[in-house]
Amino acid sequence: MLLDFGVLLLYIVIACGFLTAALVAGRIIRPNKPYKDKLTTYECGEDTIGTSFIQFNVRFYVIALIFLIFEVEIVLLFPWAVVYKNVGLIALIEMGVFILILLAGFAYVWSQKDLEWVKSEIETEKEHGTNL
Amino acid sequence: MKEFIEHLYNELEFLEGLPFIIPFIIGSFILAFIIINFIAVFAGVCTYIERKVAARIQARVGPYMVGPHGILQWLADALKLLFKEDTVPEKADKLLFKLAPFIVFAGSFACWVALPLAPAFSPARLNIGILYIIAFGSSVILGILMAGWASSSKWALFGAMRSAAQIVSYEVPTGLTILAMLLITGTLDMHNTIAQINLDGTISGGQSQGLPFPLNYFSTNADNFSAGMFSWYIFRYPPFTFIAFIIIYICALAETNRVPFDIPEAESELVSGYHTEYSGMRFSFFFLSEYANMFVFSAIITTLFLGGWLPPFNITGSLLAPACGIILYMLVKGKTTDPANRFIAFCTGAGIGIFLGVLSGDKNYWFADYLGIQSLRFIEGLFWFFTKSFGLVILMMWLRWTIPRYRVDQLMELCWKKLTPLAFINLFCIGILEWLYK
Amino acid sequence: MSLNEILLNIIFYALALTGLFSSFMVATSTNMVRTAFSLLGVLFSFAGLYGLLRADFLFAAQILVYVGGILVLIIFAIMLTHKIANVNLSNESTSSSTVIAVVCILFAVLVFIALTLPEYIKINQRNKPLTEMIGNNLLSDSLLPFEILSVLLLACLIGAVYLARKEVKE
Amino acid sequence: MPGIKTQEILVNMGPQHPSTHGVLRLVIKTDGELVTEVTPIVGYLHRCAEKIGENVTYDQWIPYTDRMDYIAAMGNNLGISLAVEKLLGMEAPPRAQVIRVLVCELNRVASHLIAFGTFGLDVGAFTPFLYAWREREMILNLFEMLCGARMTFNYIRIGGISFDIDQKFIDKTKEFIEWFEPRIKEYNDLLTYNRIFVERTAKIGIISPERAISYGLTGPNLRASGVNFDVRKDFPYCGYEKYQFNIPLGRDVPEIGAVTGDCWNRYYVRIEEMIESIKIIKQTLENIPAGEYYDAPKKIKPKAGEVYTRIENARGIVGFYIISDGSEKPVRAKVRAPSFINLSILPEIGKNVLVADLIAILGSIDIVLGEIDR
Repeated sequence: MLLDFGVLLLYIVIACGFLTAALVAGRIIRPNKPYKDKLTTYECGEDTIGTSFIQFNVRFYVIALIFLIFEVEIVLLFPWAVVYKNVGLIALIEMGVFILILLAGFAYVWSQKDLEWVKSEIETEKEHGTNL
Repeated sequence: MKEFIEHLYNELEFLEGLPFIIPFIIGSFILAFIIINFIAVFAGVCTYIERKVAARIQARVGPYMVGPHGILQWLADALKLLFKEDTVPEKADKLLFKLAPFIVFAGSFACWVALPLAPAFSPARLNIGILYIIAFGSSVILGILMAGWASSSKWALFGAMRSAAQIVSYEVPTGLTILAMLLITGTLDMHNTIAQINLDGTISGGQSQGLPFPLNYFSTNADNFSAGMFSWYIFRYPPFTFIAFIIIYICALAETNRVPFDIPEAESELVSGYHTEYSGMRFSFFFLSEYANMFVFSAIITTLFLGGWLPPFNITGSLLAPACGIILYMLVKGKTTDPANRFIAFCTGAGIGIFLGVLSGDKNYWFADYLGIQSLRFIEGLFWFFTKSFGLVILMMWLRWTIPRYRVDQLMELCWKKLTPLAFINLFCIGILEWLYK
Repeated sequence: MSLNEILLNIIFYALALTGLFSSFMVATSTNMVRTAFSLLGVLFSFAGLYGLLRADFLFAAQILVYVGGILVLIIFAIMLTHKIANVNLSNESTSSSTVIAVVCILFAVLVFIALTLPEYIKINQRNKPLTEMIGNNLLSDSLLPFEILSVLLLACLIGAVYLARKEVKE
Repeated sequence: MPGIKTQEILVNMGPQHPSTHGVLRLVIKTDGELVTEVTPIVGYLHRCAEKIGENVTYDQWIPYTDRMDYIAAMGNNLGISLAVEKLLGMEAPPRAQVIRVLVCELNRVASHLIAFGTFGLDVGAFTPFLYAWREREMILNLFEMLCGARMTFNYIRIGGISFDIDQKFIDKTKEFIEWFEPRIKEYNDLLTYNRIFVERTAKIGIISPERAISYGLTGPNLRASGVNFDVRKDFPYCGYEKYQFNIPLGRDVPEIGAVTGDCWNRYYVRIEEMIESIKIIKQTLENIPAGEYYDAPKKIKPKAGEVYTRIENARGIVGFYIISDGSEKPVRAKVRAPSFINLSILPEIGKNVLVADLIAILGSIDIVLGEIDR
């Protein structure tokens, strides 16, 4: 087993090595003539307005939060799934309880509209807007 | 890999006394080198095929200048990328900008370690195979986030955030579906997953098992039925395993950022998404890992649902399939000039051949067994594994050129409000069925 | 020392050094995003250490949950803050004597645990897959804690979402 | 979650952006994915088309009008020709009139094909674009047969047309129609009723009839909002009153969830207009009168006065306002470009939508930058 992890490590090292080799090989043959305009950030041909390191929408954060809980749950369920065949009914029931409790949370989050993306909140405004 | 080296030890005398680890490392190194080149070539060939598929769908020719039918186009592209100037934007966070391709590429490359490429053959046999693959697959997100942030471009950041949110979300239904399949397979080791399928339609290990759920209605005597592809997990508990297959395929599309879920690099909105600022070799590694990821996901689906390296039909079928196909092709050839129609004719013929083979009751599945050369199983297994996985990759391409793209909120809705509940229900149903029919 | 052991030691020290270095970067970098990405090194090297201990399930879970989940969450959280690139430290740092005392105590505890560890937890030649052991354990001895865990996760989900929403409104 | 406010950022979309249909620059203010404000900035393609018109003779101005709406240039040719003819107090011979209608409708089909294709591209479907391109290619081949040019025709002249058509052209056009009619169904199967496409476009960027009128929208954009106004029907020119055709209007389609004036309707009106145009083309082909095709005075020197004519081009009403002082050149020339006016509604309906919706809306308005900047 340790050997197999060794192989994994080897592969990661080789992947990085391959990339480095390709970049070094590239460095030798490719041209390198940077100038100021070439090194500007792409913003459709105009000068950038403000910084790009911006504060982002909170929506992503909430999704990541919900995801994390489910991820932990899934990881916990993996050992269960593996032994499921041998244990049988008890496993089914126990897991049913486990999942149902979490599904309650899922239902709560759903009902509280935390699964919605930005769209829903602007829907009302839009309907209002059409009645000019 | 380990088995192979052990085999070498038994065969070659001069290895005696040498610590096992040395040939092992050397062997692994060589294999890794082969695989990494294979990925590079694979991605290249994929781009060529994708362009040809697209051209076919879009009623145009596609690449045809470099080499016969343009088959060397990908090589020319690769060379071009090598010769391209590598620009790093002035405002970028240069360290992270340069680091990001490494993480993305290493992450997707590391997934290949545990893929069951052929019977008893994969670079490393991890007994947490599938869990390991999805774990490393998810580490690609960080590379993407890093690339998007370090570029200091708004479009790149938009793309990266979208990509991360998307991949992260679709991991939930993917995980749940894999769990559902694990209930049937009962092992995380991807080799065991396939190895325990018997071609007569049973699954070895545990108590004695009859035919799976749908097939026991067709046959009263299990011995008379040649199951072949019907022994794959996708046919285990229809329709639930079908649903699982569809869910995971949709998720695979989403996790590899393919149409209709290519919003992270939607060119009509975000220009090019998280790799907007990358050029030359660095860009090509994002590209490479995208194709590598496509294959990895297809390989996971192949393993879990489509019997991995198992041949789908028996010898009679595999002999009759091309024969019938060619006969029908010949019949149609004079009547139509459209290559698509000819292809359809060939496929129909092959289908008839397979059907006849299934009816024949032939119990030989491995060509290698038929010829009496056991070691041929390796090549045969490789062939089937790559054929199946590649079929799924082609399907991804086909979809890409057919349908429009989802919007970010629709994508999230599909994931959280449709696929996730469906995957939960599926998990329960398969759990109950597995308990009933165990 | 056999070749295998030498290799193992090399890998162990390499991983440990990566972990240490990355932790150092996490603690000292003023760029919050870089801090988060340094954490990536820490988490990966720890995962590697789990691998060295033959804890295969833990290895995968570490990467899946910490790298694929928590780290992404952290990065998203950082994206929510103002002035990502250069942070002015607003918290006063704790006096160095306190820090040294705390670190010493923690180190002592670690050494104590390492020395008094039951033999079977130390590196052994166990080759049985860990996942099944965990699974069996979860469904027999640790059943109650396992179920309680689900309630804990539920509380986390609701609490986290509630807090996030509250922060948003302000 | 009401009241989410994160840092708003300004982003330049364009002039170098894949989906701004040329060199339009949109400055968008976004809150995450939400566009809170959009300002179109035009002028990157400004070529002084009107000023040039004031410094060349009337005939010489026609090639410049080609470069305004280069996707549907026949309409521009027709517009300026009609205006000057009106100023001269003359009319083109009947044969020229019918051929004018024929080429204008063919050009309308070509233009709507591009609108169809690029709109597909905007929502992420690449294939319809190339299908549209294939059919447009055939139309351009026809035009090439006619006048040697494929984009900037300079075909319709003051007093008629520059080249007569022959039987070969008529046969080829019939051939094209035969090929093209079944394609419409193909487009509908591929894109129009595709579920993802409908989800992306239905109920997005709704323009109410009142608002459409108040912003002065014309063409398919106006009719998609349910306003039945088409210059060809209401103020016929070139003998449009003789042809049988319908004016497709936007409507609510409950089966797929589209409502009047949304992106889907703006898209679908164009598909239907292609069918109607084909109808007109068929009627013109049946009945081309013999006789002169070009009849203009040696020297075009209209009396002093002013004139305004409008025609229905692919994107809406193209108007030509010309003041003459009796010399060979106009004193003042002004063009009412439909794209310019259609674009003016973008800041209004591009508010509080997602970035992806903004692209869909922009695509559905179907602008040509050459015409906007002139």
